[in-house]
Amino acid sequence: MTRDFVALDTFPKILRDNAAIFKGRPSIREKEYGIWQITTWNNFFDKALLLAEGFYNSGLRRGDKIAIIGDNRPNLYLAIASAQILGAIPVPCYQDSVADEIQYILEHAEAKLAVVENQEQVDKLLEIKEKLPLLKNIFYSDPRGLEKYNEKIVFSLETILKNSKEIDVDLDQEINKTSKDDISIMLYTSGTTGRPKGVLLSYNNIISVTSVACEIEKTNPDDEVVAYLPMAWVGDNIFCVAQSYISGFCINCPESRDTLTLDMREIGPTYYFAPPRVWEGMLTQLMVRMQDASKVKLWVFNFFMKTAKKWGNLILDKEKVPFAARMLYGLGYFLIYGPLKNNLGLTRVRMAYTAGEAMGPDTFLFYRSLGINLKVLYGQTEATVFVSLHRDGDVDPNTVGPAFPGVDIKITDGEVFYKGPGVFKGYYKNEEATKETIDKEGWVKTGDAGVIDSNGHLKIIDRAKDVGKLNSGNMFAPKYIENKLKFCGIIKEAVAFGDNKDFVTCFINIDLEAVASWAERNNVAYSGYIDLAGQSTVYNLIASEIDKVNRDLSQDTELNDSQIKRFLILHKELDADDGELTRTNKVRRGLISERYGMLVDAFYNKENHCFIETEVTFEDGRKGSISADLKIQDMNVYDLKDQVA
Amino acid sequence: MDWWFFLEVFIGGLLSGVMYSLVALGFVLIFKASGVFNFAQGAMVLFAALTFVRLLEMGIPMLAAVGVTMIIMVILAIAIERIVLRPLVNQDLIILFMATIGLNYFIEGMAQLVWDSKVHVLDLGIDEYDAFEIGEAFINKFDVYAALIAGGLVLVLSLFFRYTVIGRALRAVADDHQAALSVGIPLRTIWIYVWSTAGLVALVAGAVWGSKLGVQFAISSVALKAIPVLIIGGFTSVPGAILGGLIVGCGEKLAEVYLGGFVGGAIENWFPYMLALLVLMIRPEGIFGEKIIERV
Amino acid sequence: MFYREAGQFKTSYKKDQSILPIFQDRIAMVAMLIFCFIVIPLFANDYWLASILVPFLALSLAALGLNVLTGYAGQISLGTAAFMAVGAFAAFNLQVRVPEIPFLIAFLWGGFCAAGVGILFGLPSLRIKGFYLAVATLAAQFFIEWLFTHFDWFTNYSTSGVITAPPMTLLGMAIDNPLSKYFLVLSIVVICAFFVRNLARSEIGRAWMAVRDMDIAAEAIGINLMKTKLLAFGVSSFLCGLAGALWAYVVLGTVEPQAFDIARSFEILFMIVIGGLGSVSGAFLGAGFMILLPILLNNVGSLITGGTISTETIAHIEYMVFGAFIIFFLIVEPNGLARLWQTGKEKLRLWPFPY
Amino acid sequence: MNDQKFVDRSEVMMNIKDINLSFGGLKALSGVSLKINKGEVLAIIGPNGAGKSSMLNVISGIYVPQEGEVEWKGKLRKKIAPHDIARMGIARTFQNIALFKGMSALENILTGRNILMKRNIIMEMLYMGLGRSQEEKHRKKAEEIIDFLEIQSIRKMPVSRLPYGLQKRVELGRALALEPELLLLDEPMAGMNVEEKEDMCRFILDVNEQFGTTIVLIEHDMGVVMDISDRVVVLDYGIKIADGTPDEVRSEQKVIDAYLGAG
Repeated sequence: MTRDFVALDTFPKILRDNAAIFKGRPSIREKEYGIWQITTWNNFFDKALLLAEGFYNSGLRRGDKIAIIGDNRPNLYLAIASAQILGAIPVPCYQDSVADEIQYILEHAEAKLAVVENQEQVDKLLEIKEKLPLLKNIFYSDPRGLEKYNEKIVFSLETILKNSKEIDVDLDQEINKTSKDDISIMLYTSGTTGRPKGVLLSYNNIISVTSVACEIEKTNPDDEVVAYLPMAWVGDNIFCVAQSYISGFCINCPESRDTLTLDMREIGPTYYFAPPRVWEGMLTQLMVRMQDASKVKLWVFNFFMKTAKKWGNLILDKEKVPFAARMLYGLGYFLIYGPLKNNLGLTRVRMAYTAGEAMGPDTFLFYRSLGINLKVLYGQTEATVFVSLHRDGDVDPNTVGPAFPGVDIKITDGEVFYKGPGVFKGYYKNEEATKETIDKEGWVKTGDAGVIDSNGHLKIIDRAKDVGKLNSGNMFAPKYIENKLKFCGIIKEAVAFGDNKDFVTCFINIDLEAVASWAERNNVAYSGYIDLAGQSTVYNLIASEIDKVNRDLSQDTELNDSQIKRFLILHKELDADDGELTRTNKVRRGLISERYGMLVDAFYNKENHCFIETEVTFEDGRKGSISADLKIQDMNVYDLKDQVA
Repeated sequence: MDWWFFLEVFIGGLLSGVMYSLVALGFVLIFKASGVFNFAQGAMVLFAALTFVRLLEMGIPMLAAVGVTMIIMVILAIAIERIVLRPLVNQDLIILFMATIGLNYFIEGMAQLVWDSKVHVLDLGIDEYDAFEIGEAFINKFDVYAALIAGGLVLVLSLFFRYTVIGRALRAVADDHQAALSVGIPLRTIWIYVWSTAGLVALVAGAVWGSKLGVQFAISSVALKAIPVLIIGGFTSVPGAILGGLIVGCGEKLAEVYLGGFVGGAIENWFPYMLALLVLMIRPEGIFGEKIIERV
Repeated sequence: MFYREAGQFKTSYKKDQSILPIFQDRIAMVAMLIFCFIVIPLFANDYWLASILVPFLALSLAALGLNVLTGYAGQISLGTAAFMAVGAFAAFNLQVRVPEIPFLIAFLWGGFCAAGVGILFGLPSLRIKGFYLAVATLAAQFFIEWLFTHFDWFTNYSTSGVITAPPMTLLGMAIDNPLSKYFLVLSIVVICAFFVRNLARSEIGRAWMAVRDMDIAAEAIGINLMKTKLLAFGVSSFLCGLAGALWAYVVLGTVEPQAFDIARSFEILFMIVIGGLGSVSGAFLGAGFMILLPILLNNVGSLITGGTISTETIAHIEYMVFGAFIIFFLIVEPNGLARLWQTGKEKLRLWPFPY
Repeated sequence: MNDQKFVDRSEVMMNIKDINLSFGGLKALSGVSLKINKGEVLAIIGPNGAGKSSMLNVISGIYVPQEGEVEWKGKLRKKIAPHDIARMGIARTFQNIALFKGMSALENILTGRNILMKRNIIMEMLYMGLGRSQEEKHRKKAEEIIDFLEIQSIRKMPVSRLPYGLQKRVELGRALALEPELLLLDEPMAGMNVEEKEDMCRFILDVNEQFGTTIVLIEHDMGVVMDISDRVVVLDYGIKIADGTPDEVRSEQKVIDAYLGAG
């Protein structure tokens, strides 16, 4: 279905249109009280209008900011829509950020209202209320535990929806007033360094990019997507909200965090985005579960997995495949692939994306071989996501695909630059940062180092600023090495060092689940993470993986110096609550290298163990400290020559 | 009304009642020790009797036959403990009950497969038609002897319970399994003992019934007779079993003679049950049974 | 392996609580009904229909009845055959006294009479439990058997003491050949099974199971034990009565009270123990098992011994095998074939994963 | 559920006047008097064999004391059939979990709704009309409880497969399904780990706050109870030795002795 997005140039207008053309069709479902409660496009729109009145009454005007904090809930999406109707700017925040992170954002954004999910968030806001003079009201979606609050500024969304008073503006006019260059939404990038920056995206940005994406994938009103990505992340706003607006498909909100997988299975989305770690997690889990299967079953499984590896991708890419192979694959599909996808809830997936980090080629190909059309895209909040994207039949696990239609990519001294319709309007209240990022010709600096390969695919190597030099003068791309390590499945995180050093070393975080099950199978006794991480058997396990990586690296002319000479396994998991990871779980290199400085020194002072004590934050927010005496292990490295030999 | 006749019927009832008690005894033993209502007791009676009579027919002397049969019953007991009870230990009583129904079928089948299903005459050297005369009442001698045998067995058993270690252990088990273990005899051994003893009782009952009715499949149905006896006497008391037997015995005889006529006779099949039901409604745990208290 | 549940999400309680929520199960059910109503009639010969399928269905119904009482409500009964007898004789008598009554009405009447008697003998269940209750039901067994044997009125004073079922006609068609009988029984059984399933998943079924699983707790949440148990007795006996009527009218034709002796009661108890306590499918699986096993034994027996083996011996072996199976199931799978079926299904749903 | 937000805690719901209870000679409770105020969380504590369970059973009406009387909402209470207790608005949980093992968590909670359903065998048999509509209506209610207790993920699991803590939670859910005015908890935290205990406390308080349910719980260790109860009553050898706010009770010499005595 092609629609005229010249006339329908803002979300409020599209929504109004959807309410008419998709009347009675589901716009959003939420699993609540055991069933999937439907909100149709028309009553989503009606509710949005009611809520808009309510917001207007509590003083929300054109250009004002309204903070949105919480898990993916229909009411919060509703709030975004209502704000947009009034021409206000929604500012979603990560629901798990701590109070002062939120405080910074609300302060910086000068938010007038906040719409939050539940008591937890309300408490967070009340705690910092004094510091936010501009914040007039807080609205909550889930009343649980909030009845007794007699704060003057806290209200339930329901109350608004029930008793909204007449207002002196005609919302229909308000909708007409919205124009394509208005700011649609403001998203704070978590930023691996420094304070988060508010990225301003116009309706034009989002709609132009998204409509193209919908064209490419032929999304239609019958598609299903599960909304589980943080609302503050650009992905959720594009893959769920924007695309559902444009193609009229339904957003499904899971019942709760711990029912996500169940709910995924029930819905069976046709359109699924997940960051690599989710895909990898699924795969490890799957393999772990299969370990306990009966011999016969395991044999069948492995046999058909081989078959899939051999033919799956070719079949998916519509290449010529011998009839026998097709038959065999078909049988495999009935016996293994089908049920497997069914168990993962991926049976109906038409299009699957991953992005944000590099993904292990094996993992990537595994899913494709099952017939899941998994593709990599490369993007940024600043680009309204899409910079490059794999296309059907043109997929390469080592790249992030060719440039997205309408986007130009150039590489200047190793760094990737792009320009296109999705390029953001600038950082909120941060001119110089904006200037730094967008140059006069409109090229946006990604901060990523990459190359364009022979068939026009973009290949990302690392964060540009992280790419350093070894004393040998050779290039040192930590992220590239770390990813190679992480692909093995038993390494959760890795942090490589080597800039201005003689050789490369790295910290390892073992993947507890995977290693634990390995330990069980090889009956290695352990009392907990720290203990397990310290075990010499585990060290050897990791060492063998690193050795593989070293061999691999040694074949690469530019990177063979980057082989890992020494490593240690950290006694704690790197954690966002300790600031070691970003909210999107990227390692904060700088912070880590200073917090664990002594360990790094130990690497290069040829010590073979090092005692360390670190402060940690527990689940419940309490602080504590754990200490351990970490063993440092040496690795042997390979030269180009003995590869040839 | 002819009082002599009444007396005759009454005593006759008492005596046949003793035989019910004999069968009931087997139930009580096992129930006391393992809380299992052993529906297979009837089949055990049949099996014992058949084995015994066939051995005699093979020309084996009486005592030897008794001995061999006993050994076989013990083996059976051990087998049951191993194959049936052990896996079902601390299951619902109702499950165990149904298991013994299965066991009942199995043993019945086995008994007739190993031996055969013909009717065998078992002669214990007692004339079945001779009778004592008391006034105008005739008391069947056979019944009297049977009663004596039964009485003797009961006496032996109660002595056994009172004065042997095993016996005491058994009593202990009945009260409380932990206590039994503290006596120092593993539960399983105890069960084997109990089932063996039940086997012995079965043998005696089988012999007596057999020589009265002839050894045949029908014997196994005396178990069904014994159930109301238990209900009335209570599952956990030996004296109860005796008394219950007597009550049922003369109850059904009198009912048959004095009521049967009006309702077309053959009421002794169900009369004991109605009696039992009556008792149940008034005193669910039977006359001598210990009260079952449920903890809230 | 066959399951593809992804995408089968429920948007209303109506859908979520439907009798077969999973699409693939609905398919299977339809397939089975087609098989029973179309395929079997097309291919089965009279021997199969008359002497295997029809008896099987009739006994399944009885087993279903007992399963309501023992499987769902947890009240054991050894008097099933008696309740069947009541059904049979009541139906018969109604038609004898009031000839123009259609037999279906007579069947219902039989069912209700059985229900009445069942409730009567269920009264003790308020005071007594477990095998004490079994005794009460045994009383019913013996009493009723005796009643029908010794009062000619019930057999309409027939000299032989047997009843002969009047011919059945439905909408003008005589139901006299195996096929028509098969359809009749099948329809009745299917309907009853459906009703029981519905009861089981409704408030009544939960009350029954609550009483079965933990009667003290059941009382504490306001469930009236007496009403619940008696209702179970009523429904159960109704079904048994109906089964009895079918047994008399459709299977045997001429019946003597001994056709409903205690052995029959045990047979049906075995069916649900082996088939599976507390499940509708269990009744059918168990009945099938109990019907087919003897036939199997016979054939196997004659195969091995070349036909020299005596029927008597077979009968004894049958006893042993049944006994052994009962014990086996109680030990290995107290929930019977139905549970095995369930676990198999679960495995299929999880396939290829082990859990 | 009855959302009565602000409850007047002065109103007496149950008034137990010096009762004596004994089983065949041995005294379980002697001369105990006790007021239960509407909307409060009352803890009855005491060492083993102090008569806590007996007290609970007197309150629930299963035991009828030989002497003394029990007033329920100002009216003298006579002996009642066990299944009518629930109808009076009193629900309870049991010390050692008494769930219906053959059912799922959802079914267990639904069974708690049975009392509020109408029985119509025909309709239930056909699963039509009332038979169906009430199933759906009460399913909604049950789901609200599931949501409230945060057990969505185990909704359809057979309870026998659930870990101990969750089973306790389901049992609480079943009791809540009755929409009771008075909720009796028999050692709700027995055998729980710290985390589970914290959860349970949270739920107990939430129940009390959101539905205004009066809660009486008996516990054997003082620890947790003190934090969540408005009032604490201490029993020892069937005699009430203390009655007051947690702090008052804590400082009570008799209590300390009793506990040290009991070890």
